[in-house]
Amino acid sequence: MKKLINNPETVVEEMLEGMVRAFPQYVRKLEGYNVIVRADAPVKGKVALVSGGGSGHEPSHAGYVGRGMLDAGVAGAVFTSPTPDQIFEAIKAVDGGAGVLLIIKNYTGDVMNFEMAREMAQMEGIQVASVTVNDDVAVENSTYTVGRRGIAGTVFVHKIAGAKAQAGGMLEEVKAVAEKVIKNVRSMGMALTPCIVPAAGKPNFTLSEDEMEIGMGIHGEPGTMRTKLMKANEVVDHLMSKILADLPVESGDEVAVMVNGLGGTPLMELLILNRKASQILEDKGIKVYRTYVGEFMTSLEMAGASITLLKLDDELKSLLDAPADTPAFKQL
Amino acid sequence: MKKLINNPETVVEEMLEGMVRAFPQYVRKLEGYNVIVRADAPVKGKVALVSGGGSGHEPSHAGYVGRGMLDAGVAGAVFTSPTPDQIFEAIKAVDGGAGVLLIIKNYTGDVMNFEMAREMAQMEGIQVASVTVNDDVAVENSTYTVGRRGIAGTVFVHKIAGAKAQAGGMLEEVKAVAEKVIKNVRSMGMALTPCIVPAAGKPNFTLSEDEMEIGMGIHGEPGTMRTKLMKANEVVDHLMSKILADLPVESGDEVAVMVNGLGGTPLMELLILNRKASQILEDKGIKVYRTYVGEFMTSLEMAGASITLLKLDDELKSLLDAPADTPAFKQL
Amino acid sequence: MAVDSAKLIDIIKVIADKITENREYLTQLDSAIGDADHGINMSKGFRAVVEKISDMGEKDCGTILKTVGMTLVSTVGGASGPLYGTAFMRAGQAVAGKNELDFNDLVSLMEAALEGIKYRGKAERGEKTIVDALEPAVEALKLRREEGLETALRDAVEEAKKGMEYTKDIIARKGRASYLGERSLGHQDPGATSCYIMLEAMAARLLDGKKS
Amino acid sequence: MAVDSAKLIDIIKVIADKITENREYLTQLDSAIGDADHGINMSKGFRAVVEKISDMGEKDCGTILKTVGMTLVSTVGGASGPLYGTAFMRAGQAVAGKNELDFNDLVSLMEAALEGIKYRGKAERGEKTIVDALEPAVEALKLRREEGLETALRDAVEEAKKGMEYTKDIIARKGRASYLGERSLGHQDPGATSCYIMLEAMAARLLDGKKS
Ligand SMILES: Nc1ncnc2c1ncn2[C@@H]1O[C@H](COP(=O)(O)OP(=O)(O)O)[C@@H](O)[C@H]1O
Ligand SMILES: Nc1ncnc2c1ncn2[C@@H]1O[C@H](COP(=O)(O)OP(=O)(O)O)[C@@H](O)[C@H]1O
Ligand SMILES: [Mg+2]
Ligand SMILES: [Mg+2]
Ligand SMILES: [Mg+2]
Ligand SMILES: [Mg+2]
Repeated sequence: MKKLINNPETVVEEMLEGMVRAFPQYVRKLEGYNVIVRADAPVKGKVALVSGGGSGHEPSHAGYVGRGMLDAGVAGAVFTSPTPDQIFEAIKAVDGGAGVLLIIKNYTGDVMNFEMAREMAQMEGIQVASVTVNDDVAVENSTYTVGRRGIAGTVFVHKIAGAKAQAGGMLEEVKAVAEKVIKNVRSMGMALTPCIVPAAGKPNFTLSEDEMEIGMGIHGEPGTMRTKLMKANEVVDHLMSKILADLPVESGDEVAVMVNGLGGTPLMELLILNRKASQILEDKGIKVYRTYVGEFMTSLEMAGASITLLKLDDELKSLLDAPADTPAFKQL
Repeated sequence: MKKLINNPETVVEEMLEGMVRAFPQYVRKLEGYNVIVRADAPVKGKVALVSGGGSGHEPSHAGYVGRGMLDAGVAGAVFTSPTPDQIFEAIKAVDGGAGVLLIIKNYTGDVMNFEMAREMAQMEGIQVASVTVNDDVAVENSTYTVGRRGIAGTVFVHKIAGAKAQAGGMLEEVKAVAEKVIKNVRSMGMALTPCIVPAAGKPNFTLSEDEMEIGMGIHGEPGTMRTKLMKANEVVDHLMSKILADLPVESGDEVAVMVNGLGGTPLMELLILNRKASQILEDKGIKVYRTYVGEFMTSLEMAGASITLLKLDDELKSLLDAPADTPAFKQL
Repeated sequence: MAVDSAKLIDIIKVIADKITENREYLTQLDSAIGDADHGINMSKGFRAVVEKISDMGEKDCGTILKTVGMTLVSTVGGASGPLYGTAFMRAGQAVAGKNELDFNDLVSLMEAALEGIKYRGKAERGEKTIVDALEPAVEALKLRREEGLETALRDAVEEAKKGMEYTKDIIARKGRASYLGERSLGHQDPGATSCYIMLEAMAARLLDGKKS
Repeated sequence: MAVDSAKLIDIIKVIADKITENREYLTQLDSAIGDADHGINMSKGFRAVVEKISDMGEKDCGTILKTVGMTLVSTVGGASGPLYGTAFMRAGQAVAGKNELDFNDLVSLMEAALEGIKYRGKAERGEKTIVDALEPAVEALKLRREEGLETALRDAVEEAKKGMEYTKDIIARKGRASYLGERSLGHQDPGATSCYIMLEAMAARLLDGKKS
């Protein structure tokens, strides 16, 4: 295991300390908890946004704490949902009296832990709502299953709901726009290599030199198929066709695109993926309103990428355009 | 070779197309050249900044083209300096009548190609100045050698000289402040893994599972030593001691810190490195004015990192603080 | 049967020991259809539980069980933390204030635990989860209530075991394993397994000294 | 000797062939002490050169050489592009307007090429670069000028070879290899090697038909 770490047991704490030391103008840490909140939290009168999940997805989630996005990011152990007490502390620390929206990714553990935290907060009289992101079209959505996973599309929920809250939206309004994003966002990912959870010390699965996994989840959950290596254009074709089959967009519609690296893939390759994604959309007459290319929701050092499309309307466009100022996501 | 590409011969062109498709509000490409310029180039009356080098260092250099930083980024083949004709086209396209500053990293090839381009531009009556960045303390600087290499510290030159030009500085002033940055910036890097140049198809060197290379250059040039894997804190200790031995900073001084990932190292690890770097500075009474953690000057998918310190004075602080709006570097 | 606070603490410690013994086994089961952390998470949680309750001998049984639940909730994480945490907290509520538990209390607290897990996880039997081991056990306990502690308890453990083994034959519909669809077939569910291990440990301690 | 434009183009094509033949060899030398691209860059450049000059038979020799230089500059990149590019451009300037070159022109253009490389690269002899092959060759050419083309040229090639081999024994002070310091010892310089290869190809074509 080749990692720049000191001790697998303390990676999360040390990472959070490194973050607070890097960005004290943006964030602080709640003493005794793996919770990062806005330096100026709680912001009186503003709806507060709390997101979180397992660690290993950096810059998610604490990297999005700041003006125009999140009020708190809760960091669980690597790839493990944070516990309710941590989430509860986050809620208490950021509630500015206007209520708190929890942004949950659709994993059984995350859903249950956030739900318990919500119950705890409500017992203390804090107004709490929640939304669950499920953008990963790799997983079949049927009444028999727990539904799709939440992956990189979550970042658009942070951005847009964050802008709404920053603009003074009420809890119900912020929740409504978050749900609108969830309804209109779809993602799918793939991986060239596995990653190593520090505490495990070895990869959870293997891929040979000529194999890739399509539909990979962000914790190394299996995808929809394992295939021979494909060219970048074929990969994009495949991901985009699954996404476009599920998202009702047609010629004349406008979308935001996110090409997200999983940690080990260089920007050069992400840009090559974006070229093809953008060509496909152009051919279909779908207008790209904004594009984000970089690392937004990672899986440690996994090599691979995901593509996210968000169908826009005027409300979503103006909220997407709003400024944001956080350690990992800035928009002027 | 596991890469999300289509054809090793066309990676640079496809990447640049992907970039222009992603960020048309920021940049455009010069038809027929691998040159990215500001969408609104030339900016009349502003000193223009041109940087560039081999590709494979993304987001360097084209990612820094935009308001408050560069006017053009010239992209050579992977790890190969661009040719003078490309640089010359860039100069012509961005000159707004106030002259052009070339920002060169100190490699023989880069220096000569930029110099020839400068001669060509001067023959056409364009006012051109240049600075050469040599921040890499891994390489001995002596009268017998070509001097130190230019690595991640270059990004601070882009930022600060870019801010000076944006603020209306004259060519001589912009050059002077760029030289002040160069005088006060030091970097050093290390690698856990090699990287693969697409056209080569195999790594240029190997490191075994328990080895790392300290002092690595950004093209896989050898470092100062190959050692057994060290813990993150030991790595930082080593890099910082070399940097601090060369940079005249003392208690009470202020610095900017950049912890730069080489492409394959996840943000979690970079933050863990920053924790230690920040602790060391704190122990010495050196104040961290601003910190940047992320991927700024990469080596394809190489796992590893570099640390850069820039000693600040009031002028550098105010220019560092100035807003910037580019695809890869935004500051509000 | 009469379980006072000291004995309850004792039983919980035995459960903790068994979970720790099976740390690798549970993790290995989870690596086949999940994310390879069930044993790690559970043993971390029970280590914290043992520390928390060791000197709670003066407290009532309800408080002890609630403390177990809250500790699991705040240390285990993932899916099993809230599930087992809720189970123990509900169990504690069911016997709130009692300094001694009899057989009827055992049945009520087990019923409450099951309800807690089903409330929290929204799973039904047959979805390849903890419920597949726990529900048949609780049903057996109720069904055999008339036949006395020993028979009822042995039968409950037997049913839990059958339920656990049955998880091999079904497709996961809840939790992380559900992403695998058909590919989850043939693998035994880690959560059902940890549940069986806990029930068996409890029964063994309760029936200590009784002929088996 | 009398080299007209057609013959000059012919000589350059022979040089291009030799560089292409040695693509792997030059790259391999560069991988030991550089970045493993010298043969790749040079052959890419000469492929472009051949395309550019093939139908320049009507142009004067100076123009042809300048075109070679400009083409190398704009296709090779790295260090060798500007170096060899400048060399050919300067050589072209030295014989500007001439439709035929004699031995004296050859000496002048070689001198100009050497000056161009030294101006551009600021290297002196003994720093493990192209200069270590080129400078002794040019000196031999001048020294033996009185003895006629054949002797002078053979001697020049001989001196270039010695200079190239000498680069094994010295530490690099210029270019990428200089980062290696002591570790550059024992390795032959790729640029000195490509220079020798080019000189040898030129001499062979010029002396074609002469007994060796
Ligand atoms: N909705 C649910 N109801 C009951 N049990 C569940 C549910 N979802 C998951 N489980 C149980 O949780 C176990 C996995 O626990 P664990 O590995 O600790 O959590 P995670 O999946 O978050 O890593 C599964 O084997 C299953 O028995
Ligand atoms: N300053 C210099 N003067 C003369 N020749 C040089 C100089 N620097 C480098 N070279 C030559 O260039 C060769 C390397 O060329 P090449 O590999 O194409 O460029 P790069 O080092 O940019 O990859 C070296 O072997 C050396 O002979
Ligand atoms: Mg888990
Ligand atoms: Mg090179
Ligand atoms: Mg698990
Ligand atoms: Mg080279």
